[in-house]
Amino acid sequence: MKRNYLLLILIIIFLVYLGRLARGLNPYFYQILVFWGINSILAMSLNLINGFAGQFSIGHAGFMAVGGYFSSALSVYHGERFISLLNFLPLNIAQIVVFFVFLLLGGLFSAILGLIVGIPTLRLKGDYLAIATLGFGEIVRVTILNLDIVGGPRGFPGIPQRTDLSWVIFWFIICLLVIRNIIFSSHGRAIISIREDEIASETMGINTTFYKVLAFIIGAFFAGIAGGLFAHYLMMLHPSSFTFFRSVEILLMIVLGGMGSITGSILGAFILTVLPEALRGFTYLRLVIYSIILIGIMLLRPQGIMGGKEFSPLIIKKIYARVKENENTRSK
Amino acid sequence: MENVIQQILNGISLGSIYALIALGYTMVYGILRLINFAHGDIYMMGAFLGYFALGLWNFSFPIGLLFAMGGAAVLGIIIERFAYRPLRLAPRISLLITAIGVSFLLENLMVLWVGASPRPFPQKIPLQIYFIGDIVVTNRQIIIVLVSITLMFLLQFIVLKTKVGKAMRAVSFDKETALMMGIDIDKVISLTFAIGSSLAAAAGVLVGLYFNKIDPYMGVMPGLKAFVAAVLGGIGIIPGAMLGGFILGIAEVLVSAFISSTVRDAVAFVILILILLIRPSGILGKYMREKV
Amino acid sequence: MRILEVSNLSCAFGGLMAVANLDFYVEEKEILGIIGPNGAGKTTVFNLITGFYPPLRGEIIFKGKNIERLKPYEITRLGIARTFQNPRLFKQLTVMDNVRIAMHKVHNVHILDTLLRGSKFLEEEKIQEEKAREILEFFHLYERRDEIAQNLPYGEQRRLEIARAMATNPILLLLDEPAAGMNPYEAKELINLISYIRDKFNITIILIEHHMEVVMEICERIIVLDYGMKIAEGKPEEIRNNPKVIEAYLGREEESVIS
Amino acid sequence: MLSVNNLHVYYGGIKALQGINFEVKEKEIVALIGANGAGKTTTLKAISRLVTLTTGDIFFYEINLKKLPPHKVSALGIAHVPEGRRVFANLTVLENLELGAYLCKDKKKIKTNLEFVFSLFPRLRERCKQLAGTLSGGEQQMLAIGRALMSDARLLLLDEPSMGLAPLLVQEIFRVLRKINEEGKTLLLVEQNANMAFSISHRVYVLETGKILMSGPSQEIARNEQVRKAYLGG
Amino acid sequence: MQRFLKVMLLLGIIFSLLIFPLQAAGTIKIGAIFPITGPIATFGISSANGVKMAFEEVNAKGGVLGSKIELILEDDQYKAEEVANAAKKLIERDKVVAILGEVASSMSLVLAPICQASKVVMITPTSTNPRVTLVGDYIFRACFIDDFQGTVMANFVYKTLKLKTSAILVAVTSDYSKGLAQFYKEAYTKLGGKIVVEESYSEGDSDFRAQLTKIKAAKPEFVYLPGYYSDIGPILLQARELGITVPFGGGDGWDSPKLLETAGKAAEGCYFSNHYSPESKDLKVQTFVKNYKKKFGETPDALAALSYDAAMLLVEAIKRAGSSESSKIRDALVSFTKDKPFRGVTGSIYFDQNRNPIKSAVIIEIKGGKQVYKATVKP
Repeated sequence: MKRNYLLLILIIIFLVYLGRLARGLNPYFYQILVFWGINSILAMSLNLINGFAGQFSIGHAGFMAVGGYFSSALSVYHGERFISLLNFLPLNIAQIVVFFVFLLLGGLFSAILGLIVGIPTLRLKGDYLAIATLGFGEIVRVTILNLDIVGGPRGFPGIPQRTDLSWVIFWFIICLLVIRNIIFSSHGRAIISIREDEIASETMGINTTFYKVLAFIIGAFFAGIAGGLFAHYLMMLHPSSFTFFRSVEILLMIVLGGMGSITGSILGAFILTVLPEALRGFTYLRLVIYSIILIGIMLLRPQGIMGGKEFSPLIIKKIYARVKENENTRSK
Repeated sequence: MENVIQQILNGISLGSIYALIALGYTMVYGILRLINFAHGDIYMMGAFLGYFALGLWNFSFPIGLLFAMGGAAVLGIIIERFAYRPLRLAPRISLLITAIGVSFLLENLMVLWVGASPRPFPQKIPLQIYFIGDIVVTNRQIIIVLVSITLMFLLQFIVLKTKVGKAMRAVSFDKETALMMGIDIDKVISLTFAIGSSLAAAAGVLVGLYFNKIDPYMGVMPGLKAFVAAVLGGIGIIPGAMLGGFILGIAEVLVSAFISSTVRDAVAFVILILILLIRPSGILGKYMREKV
Repeated sequence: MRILEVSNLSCAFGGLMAVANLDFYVEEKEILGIIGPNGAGKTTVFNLITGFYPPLRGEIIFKGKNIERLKPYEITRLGIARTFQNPRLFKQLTVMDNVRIAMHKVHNVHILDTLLRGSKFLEEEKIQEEKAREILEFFHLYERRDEIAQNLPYGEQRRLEIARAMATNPILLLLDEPAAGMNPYEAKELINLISYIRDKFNITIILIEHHMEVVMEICERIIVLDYGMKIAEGKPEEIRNNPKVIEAYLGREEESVIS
Repeated sequence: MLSVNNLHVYYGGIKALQGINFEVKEKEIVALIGANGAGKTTTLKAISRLVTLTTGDIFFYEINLKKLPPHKVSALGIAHVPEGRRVFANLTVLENLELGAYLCKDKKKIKTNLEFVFSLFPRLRERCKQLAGTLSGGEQQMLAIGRALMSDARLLLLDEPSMGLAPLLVQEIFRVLRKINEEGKTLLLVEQNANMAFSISHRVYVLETGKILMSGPSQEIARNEQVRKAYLGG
Repeated sequence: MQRFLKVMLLLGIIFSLLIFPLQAAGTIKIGAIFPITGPIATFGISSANGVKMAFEEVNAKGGVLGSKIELILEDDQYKAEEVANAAKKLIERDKVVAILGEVASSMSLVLAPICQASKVVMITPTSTNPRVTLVGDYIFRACFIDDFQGTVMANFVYKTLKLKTSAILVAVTSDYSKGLAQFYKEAYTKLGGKIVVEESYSEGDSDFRAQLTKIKAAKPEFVYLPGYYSDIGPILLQARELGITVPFGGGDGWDSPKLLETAGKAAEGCYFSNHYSPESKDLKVQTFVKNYKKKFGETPDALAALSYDAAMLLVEAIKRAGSSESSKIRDALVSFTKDKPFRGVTGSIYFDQNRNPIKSAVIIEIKGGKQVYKATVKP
């Protein structure tokens, strides 16, 4: 058992280190990787709510904005103070610690908001829930527009740049592990059963409200983290990044990738990060082509690219099988 | 006090426009269970059709209005035929995404074609201002409210009293059984899109007349808000859409007047969430207990 | 001992009384049948017992505890399981997962253990899987464990639904028209299964059924509902000959081609 | 009148029908019986073209229904009473009946048909203005049958008219069906309640897993040992 | 799985096409980032037009330093992440020597750090927030900063028009509008004027009757309305409908033929501050307006003029530097002085120590459906 944790930690360290090495890459390429990572976190977290729990939410940009703005405000107004509190550490380590804490606080704040919003609204079903979450997203945006402390409509500049690919990879892995571990467990099956048939699920003794809210909170948490990563990469936040269309974009990622597929979410995030870039050459025509491609994909493959299935390369499967075997023998 | 009455009058004009757009939403939703995000853009297209008809070709206002409605109806049918019909059996969310794609496409095509800058709308009806005490009413406001209400009654008549209206209600309730009755559901759905789109186009022309400004992105916010209005009133219910539109219009104007215009957009959604929490199916919606 | 006692239970939908002043009880290890014409309120009684509808008034006492204000999942956790008129399986999931979901309340570990995949988690997963296998084997569904539920033939879907209900480890099992859509042969098989379950798991069963053969054969006691009210109660033989029941429900014996 | 030749229907990977042949003659009552999943409902849906045929032909008189869209099939005079009644709950009883006559342009005929339906089911006349969703199960079944009769169809496809109905109501429904037949309509009936099906029909086809197991006059089949055991509980 | 591999392969190809720069030799590459789609596309397109026209004129005359200028125009949809992507792409893949953009200050604040870090010259034509150029020494702008125009207008209203009470209607979603309003208010109250009511709207709104009804009730003598012409037209119309007859005024955002088209008579008697007057006798202005009309079929607005100037300023700097190296261009840009300024359409430009332009403003009155020159104000 312990060896597995060790292996996992080693893999994480290796991947995060890979992020440092990637600094030598073409900065444009590097930046796209960063955005892909952030978008993947957003997509996976929304997939937990939409794809697995079956709760139709289109207000994810709201949670992203909340987390982003909250952690940024901490960085801008309290960052220096906290870093100087940690003066017994080397400066860059202090920065890392403070950033990690702020990011976490951003995520938690977003999760708390998810709880407050989730408990009443998750009683709604289907499209009614969708429209309520859409409303929530807009309310967040308008609130930010009216908050002078974070710049309101003029945007919020002066955020220190802390995010790099390593951070993104780190949170990507955490998000992936958390969602995967939940989904492939008794709790996860409870969440999925709500999507399949909420009434039957209740009859199975599953507290559906609890699990819906749980999925919502975890989704909101990671959206908040993604928002924080996003803010500390761009060094500037603007409400125009968190409109209804951002929520739609995240939704697009999971639908394109296939609802209820974690790998699909990552793939969908990739497509929606790279496609607009690939179309840059078309300038004026770009969005026209973009929308035609979108419609085309939906018409050709309405169930999404992965169609709810997971892709795991054979090697991983084999390793997994062996690990499982070990576990089995040990537990006997 | 006069101020309040003046604001409410402004709100009624705005609300009747929301109501017209909301009707199309409600109809399409009722029949396909689709949140037709492209509907706001059909409203925009309607405004531009009116712009061409009135400005370029110099039609008279009623003819221009009818032309815009007809053109939008055709557009609605085309969109349904090529973007939505192939997906009728697909997961509903794919249909939703396609609708968003169509919405993007219409907006960006129009940006390419007519440019993004707002255009003044041909003022075919000379402005007349009536003063009632300190309260100002213009002939345009009166026209807007009258045209909207007429169209709403017409729609209500079609849906409740005609054979095709019965077929629409049947299709919206159960498509397969409607087929067994010999109803050509494709035709009925096309017709629903046509009617909904032409109502949106009417709203577009009226908005052009009222605000004297049209541009390719004009449909985004009104589209969302009209959908909110439809949900507010109880989606799928025609009088509900009207009620929702008026409530939203008046609430927005009152909020901009007495609180702040910056929170106006949020107010629509706050009202929405509150109403949904109290009445999960909207004001006029019947709460259907899920059959266990 | 009376395991479930319902007294003065009423429930209304939009002014219409679906269940009116209903009193009944179930003895431990009994099989009680509920029959009555369509719309008599039979399924509503189940929905009231399992907490899906709030009663207008009245009491439902399960094992000496009032349950009429509890949520459905809480009631399941107390030991009442049910099936539905139309099977409500988790259609897109495998047979195995359907049963494992039902064991959620029994075998569960803390979320943190789940996230860390601790040894406790692995143990519980294993236990769950084994228990699920036992149940599936009992219901002759183990061979089908990896099939998607909606791909099963209808009869097996019904059986799976009962298996799933049993996986919640109930004391009282409510079956809503288990034989609907089955031919007499299949129905007979079902009768055997139901009484076998009762004996094997030592549980109490309430049964709603239209198939008179099924009802008469396995129920020890029957209550008849009409317009939300109890019009008769008694042993199968008494019910069969009760004029009120014949009037409202059974009708005269139809001439049949085979008799 | 109706003949079905070598009909195959696949859903995704599942073979629902695997080569079915049968025919219905004018003024007959033909029953299809079989267990759940045998393909009875699919057969009816194939006739009214609600499912896509993989191979095979369906002839109504001389017309091959294979290429027709569903609403054209209704226009030929085939009416389908679906499983589970499926009345339009949001419409009134009268509107439901009017929709049944959707393709009929002759106002007079609609009127006579309406009278005929009301004479069969007087209860529907009483509840004319009521929303169909508020009717009881039995009344809804009457409405569904009445709705099909309104189209002036020559052939009625009935999918489990007795399902979920109390024994007393089942008897009433079957009495009406017999009466409709006597008025000159042809009925193709899918039934779970084999007892009833045998007693009312002239001929029976027994389906099992997408194939026809046996067929013949009802009296004859009812005596078959295998059938008795499987379907008649005897 | 087969199909999956195919999809991955295809995506891989797209991705690699992205990274590897497509080099075309012999040209000077200049990037431009504007919101040519999205909510403020109007402004983006005008700006892009100005830039395009400038470079086409330069190329028609044989280019600069013997090579043609290649303009790489990027759209950012008015989204921060798109600005960042476009900037990285221009700098890292296309290797541009300078970037023109963005329209909005908030987006320029995303763009500026990237340009500064890569030491690529950036000139924003229209971002008025002082913070933008403070990001670093490679960041320039071609427009006034907020305080100048607001103060100019306050002086004009109070001293020249002698109007002592004023209302303010500000676009809260616009940095520009808020800045102007703030400095107008400060200067006006300092002079002794009174702001009787302050109302706000969001850019892109179409119904302003609620705010206007309130302004009407406060009975001001003048309404200061700093905003962009796309909103001004409907506001003026609705104001007149509601019976507000006092003059309105604003800043260079008013400068567009669209304003007169939309507002018509409603705009009569209004004033705004601007960089230049289209009826100016200056030959530069005359040819610019004429050529722009010919090319795009409409009179240029202030954004187009400023972008044109920003582009020309860049070309002039390259000429002066005698090199297309970014650091040399930067040095050339700061070398403009009061005596040897850059002479553009929007006036003579040279930079202060914060790389903000020092240039004069004019006041324009709308009279008889035309823009009429009223006064010049020097800084």
